[in-house]
Amino acid sequence: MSQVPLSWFLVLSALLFALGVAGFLFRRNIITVFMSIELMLNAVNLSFIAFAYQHKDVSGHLFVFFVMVVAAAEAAVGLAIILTVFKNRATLNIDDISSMKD
Amino acid sequence: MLLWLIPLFPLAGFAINGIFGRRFPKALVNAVAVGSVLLSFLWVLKTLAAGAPLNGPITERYFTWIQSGTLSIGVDMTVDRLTAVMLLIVTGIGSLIHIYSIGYMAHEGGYYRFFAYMNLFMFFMLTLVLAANYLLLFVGWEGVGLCSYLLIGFYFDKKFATDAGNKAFIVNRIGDFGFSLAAFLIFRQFGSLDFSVVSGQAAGAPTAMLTAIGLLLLLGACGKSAQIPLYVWLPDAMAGPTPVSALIHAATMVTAGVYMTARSWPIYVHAPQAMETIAIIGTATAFFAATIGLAQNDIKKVFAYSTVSQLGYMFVGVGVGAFSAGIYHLMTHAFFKALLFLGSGAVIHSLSGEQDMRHMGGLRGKIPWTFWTMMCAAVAIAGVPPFAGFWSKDAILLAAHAHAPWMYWAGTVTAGLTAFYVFRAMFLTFFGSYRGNHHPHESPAVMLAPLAVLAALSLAGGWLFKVPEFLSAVFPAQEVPEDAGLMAISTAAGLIGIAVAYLMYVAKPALADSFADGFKGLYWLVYNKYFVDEIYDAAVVAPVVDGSRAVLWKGVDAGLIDGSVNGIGARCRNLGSVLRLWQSGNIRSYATWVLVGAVVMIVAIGMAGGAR
Amino acid sequence: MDVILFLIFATIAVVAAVNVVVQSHPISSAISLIGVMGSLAVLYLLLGAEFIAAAQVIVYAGAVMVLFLFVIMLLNAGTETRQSKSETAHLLGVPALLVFALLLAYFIRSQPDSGVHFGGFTGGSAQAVGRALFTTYLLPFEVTSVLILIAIVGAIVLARKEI
Amino acid sequence: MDPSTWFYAISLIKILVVFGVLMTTLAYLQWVERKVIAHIQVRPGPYFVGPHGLLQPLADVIKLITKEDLLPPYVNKPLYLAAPFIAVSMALLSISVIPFGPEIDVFGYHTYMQLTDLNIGVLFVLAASSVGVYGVALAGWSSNNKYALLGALRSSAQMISYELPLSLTIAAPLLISNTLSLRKLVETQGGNPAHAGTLWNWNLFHGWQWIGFLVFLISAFAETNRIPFDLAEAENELVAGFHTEYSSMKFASFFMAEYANMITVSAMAVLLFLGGWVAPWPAEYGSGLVPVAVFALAGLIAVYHGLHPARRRDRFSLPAAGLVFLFIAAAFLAPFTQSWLLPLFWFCAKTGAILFAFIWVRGTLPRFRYDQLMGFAWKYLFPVAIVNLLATGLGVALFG
Repeated sequence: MSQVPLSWFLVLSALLFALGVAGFLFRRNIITVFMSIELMLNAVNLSFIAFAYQHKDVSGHLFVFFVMVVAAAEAAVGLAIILTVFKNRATLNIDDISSMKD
Repeated sequence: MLLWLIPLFPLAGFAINGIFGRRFPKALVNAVAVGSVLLSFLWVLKTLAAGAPLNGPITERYFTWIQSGTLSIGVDMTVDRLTAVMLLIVTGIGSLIHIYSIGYMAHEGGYYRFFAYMNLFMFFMLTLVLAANYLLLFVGWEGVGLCSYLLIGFYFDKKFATDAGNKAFIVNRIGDFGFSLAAFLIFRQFGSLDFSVVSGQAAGAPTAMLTAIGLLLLLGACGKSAQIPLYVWLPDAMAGPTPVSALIHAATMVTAGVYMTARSWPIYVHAPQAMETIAIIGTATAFFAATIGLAQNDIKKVFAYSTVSQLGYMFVGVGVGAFSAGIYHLMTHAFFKALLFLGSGAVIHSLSGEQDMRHMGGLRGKIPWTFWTMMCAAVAIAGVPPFAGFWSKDAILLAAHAHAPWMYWAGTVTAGLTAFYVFRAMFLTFFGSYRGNHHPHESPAVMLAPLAVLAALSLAGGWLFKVPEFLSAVFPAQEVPEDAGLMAISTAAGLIGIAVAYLMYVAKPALADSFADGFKGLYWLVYNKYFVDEIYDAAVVAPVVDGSRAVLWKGVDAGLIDGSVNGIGARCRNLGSVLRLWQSGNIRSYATWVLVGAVVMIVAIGMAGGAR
Repeated sequence: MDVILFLIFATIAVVAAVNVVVQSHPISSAISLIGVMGSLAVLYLLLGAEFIAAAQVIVYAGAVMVLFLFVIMLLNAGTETRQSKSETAHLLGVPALLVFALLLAYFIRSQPDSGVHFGGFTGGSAQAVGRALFTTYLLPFEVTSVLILIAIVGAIVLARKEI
Repeated sequence: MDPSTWFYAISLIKILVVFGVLMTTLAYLQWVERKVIAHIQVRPGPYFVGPHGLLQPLADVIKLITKEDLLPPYVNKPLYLAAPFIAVSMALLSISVIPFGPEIDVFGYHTYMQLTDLNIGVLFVLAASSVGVYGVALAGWSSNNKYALLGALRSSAQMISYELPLSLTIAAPLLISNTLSLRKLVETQGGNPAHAGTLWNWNLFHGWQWIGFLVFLISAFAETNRIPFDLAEAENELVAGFHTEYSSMKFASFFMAEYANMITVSAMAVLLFLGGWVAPWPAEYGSGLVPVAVFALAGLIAVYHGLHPARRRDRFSLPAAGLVFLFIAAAFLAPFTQSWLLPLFWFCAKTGAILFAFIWVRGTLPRFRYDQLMGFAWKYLFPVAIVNLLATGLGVALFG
């Protein structure tokens, strides 16, 4: 059977990661920005799985597992923060949330 | 032998009372406080019985406390005959005074706090006594200082009490400074702080070093045991409750200096100059404090100066090489001085807080138990044979005569003065007619019982417990010729002092006033304690305070330190106000910078040949 | 066969990921992201990570993204407004991103390549993952459980007051 | 033919059979429900289309297909169209890993009575059901209707909340059986002929697992949005919940999804706790004769009633039905068909019993209030499920 080169997976991962970065940089809705982060995490997970395949080692899977756990925790807290921000400022535009500079 | 149990009992009592005492009923507080000390006393008895005859030290090592380089300090405890004497004094007298306190403190606020502190004191004192090295001894040393401070300032809503506490604490710091330096030198010389190592190697050490160590230790002992020039805190320490004065500032803590000096005998016997210094300081203190005691009107102040004076005696004993005589006197003094304080406490208690002897008098019939027990102590301290004070005082004076006759004579005069002021206090308090306006009442049995026990010990303790023979195994032997003549002279001095006191305060009361008028200048000087406090104020305290204020605070702290810190802060603010332009607060900009940083990092790693 | 499978799901993933970035409504982005996750789950399955694939669907698609969807619905987030206050992101972001992507591509190309044969690795079963998780990675596992607890408490505290 | 062709052919046949049977079952489950509810409420229920309304489902299907398919304005069209599809496809997807019986021998080719056997079958079911939430949530949101949105939020929150106790109770029998494969799960409960199954091998009777079973059942009711947990479609508050704006076949899709989910969770309950296709007692004590007796009795009764007809048409229909039943009874006796009919019978009987419980509960219990519903999940079911899991883990570690 024909084989898929490992680098294709890595290229796919890199592509998804770059798209995540682009989403982070160019999107203004804070929720979308957050989703871009999830996209980046997923891209990295793909790399982990691919390398786990290459090395025939289950450790990569474990890393993905932990990334998922952390992502879930991060989503819970992050979305709670977004809720609070929206409560206080009635906006989801990330450019409007810049009081840290003061 | 489970030595650690001895200090543990009071510590447990302290913890229980300290944490829960506020909610406990008084009976439970009493049970815990007194019970813990009694248990400790019983454990001491059991331990000593098990360890008899204690020909050598029994050391128990528990764990390594500090390990740094060649310095290794363990929490070790040791028992030898010297420790045994101290343990019995501390726990025995401590138990009696705890019992006494139940009655004395019954109507005071902070009841549980008092007992918690007392138990804590017992813990630290026992640690001090049991310690097998200088550092652990120092722990107890500082701990008893802390408890002394806490208990002097027990009535913390009164300013004089807190001031007295501070004074005790600060003056003791000077002594502790000396002690610390001595410990450093000991470690430098012997490479260890264990008593056993020090005593084994002291003979081979250079005399100059030993003299330095001895003098520095003496400085520490002067602070703790209230010797010239650091005695000034002890009279003020009478601001604490009377049981505290009896336990800490008469019977146990203040004698820690004597104990420590005796414990360091291997150093001192090879440093004769240091020994000489001790003896001279002891003689001077004994005489000097006795003269001040002549003119005091506060009953507790009289006994306070008496304590200073008697401690001077012990130092004479230690200084002339009669270590066992010093410890002997330490023990008898613990009996009769604790009794005197407790008795005066009973007097004060019966007069609802009156301390001025000019407002007492004629109490003999009203509080007979107190009178008779105190009288036992008075004859003991006056050196009337065959009571306790006679034996120990004579042992010291004989040794002093063998060392230097002038010390004997000074001691004899002091003995006369001692007899005089003690009996002056007794006569002023118990004889004549009552000059106050309170209604004296006898103290409860729980206070009188310890008095009775101590009275018995004051009368019989001297020939009952022959400490010098018991300690002959510990200390180097010293030949002191028996001299009945000298004994008779010093005894006579005491009797003369009693007689003069009787003459001046009972037979012809007017004589005292005319005497005071006749030597107006001298009386004025003595009455004001030679203005030592005022001299210290002017010579030491004021310059230090003013110097701190003008130079350290205004100049160094406000000008240099604050200036530089504020300056750095201001520069940072200036820099930050420029840099903050970068901080737009816009998350997407930050993300962009992170990305740029990542790119730079990757390029840099790539240039360096990859992350391999 | 393998190439075809890979290409199908990789294409779905990339298209969906692009959709995440270019869609103006957050709901559409979220749905697209679920698409990415689903196709990645299939790729995981093909790479022998069957437990991780299931976890990907259950945790990511089933829990995390539902949470996102909830918040979007709850806040009634609308279409993005086109106004920019961050010049940095636009001026510096595009070139930086390009350089970044190029660097990644360069590094991936420079690595030695090997073929992936689907089904060639079966060490990702629930049993294998569980064994590794409770032996080698026990401490991290316990720590993450604490992390989750903290996250729960934090989320509750943050979101407790009613909007 | 080479094996892989065989594999594809058999798989295709299996898919077609399962799909056809499932679709029919879905339709007839609706009929059964209406009948049972009707009898609980002392009325006849569907009666006129076909004998005893047996053709009512067909009529319903024709009605739903031919109804006008409305597309309301202002909806988010792609999602509005995708939502019912997601809901029904995810519900049907889970069926694919559910085993109906043991390995059988079809024309010399061994196959399992199951579409596919995944190592992670249980996780697959969980994953499918968790993705199924999207159907509900997106339907409500894309309808652009506040009732629909509220219904969607309620029901998806409810589904997510009850998924936790559900998953946790599922984990307990998994611990006991030490596998994630649904087929092996049954085998450890006595499906393996080597140790002929008895009632006591079921996970239900394994220690205190009946508690887990109860929690599972309650969570399953909530997970499928059934009464008493059908808050999403509380008519008096939210009109019809998340599918208010749907009509025609799209509306039917949600119903199909609901009934498919019911079947899935019932089958899961059977597989996890009730021993799957295993007979309650060994065959040597006559468990194989039970279906024969049941069908024979049914056939005889039908024949009897056909001979003494209450209505004219019964004269022909009932004897025919009776003959069919008798034929089925005979099939259970034939060794060739027995091997796969018996497990199927027991599986269907157990699943049917649980489905009957679903309907029974619907006819009996009133609806919860929403806060009670969530409170019940988090304050009672969740802790009980956790304690059950921990205790089971401990038990397995100590005695397993």
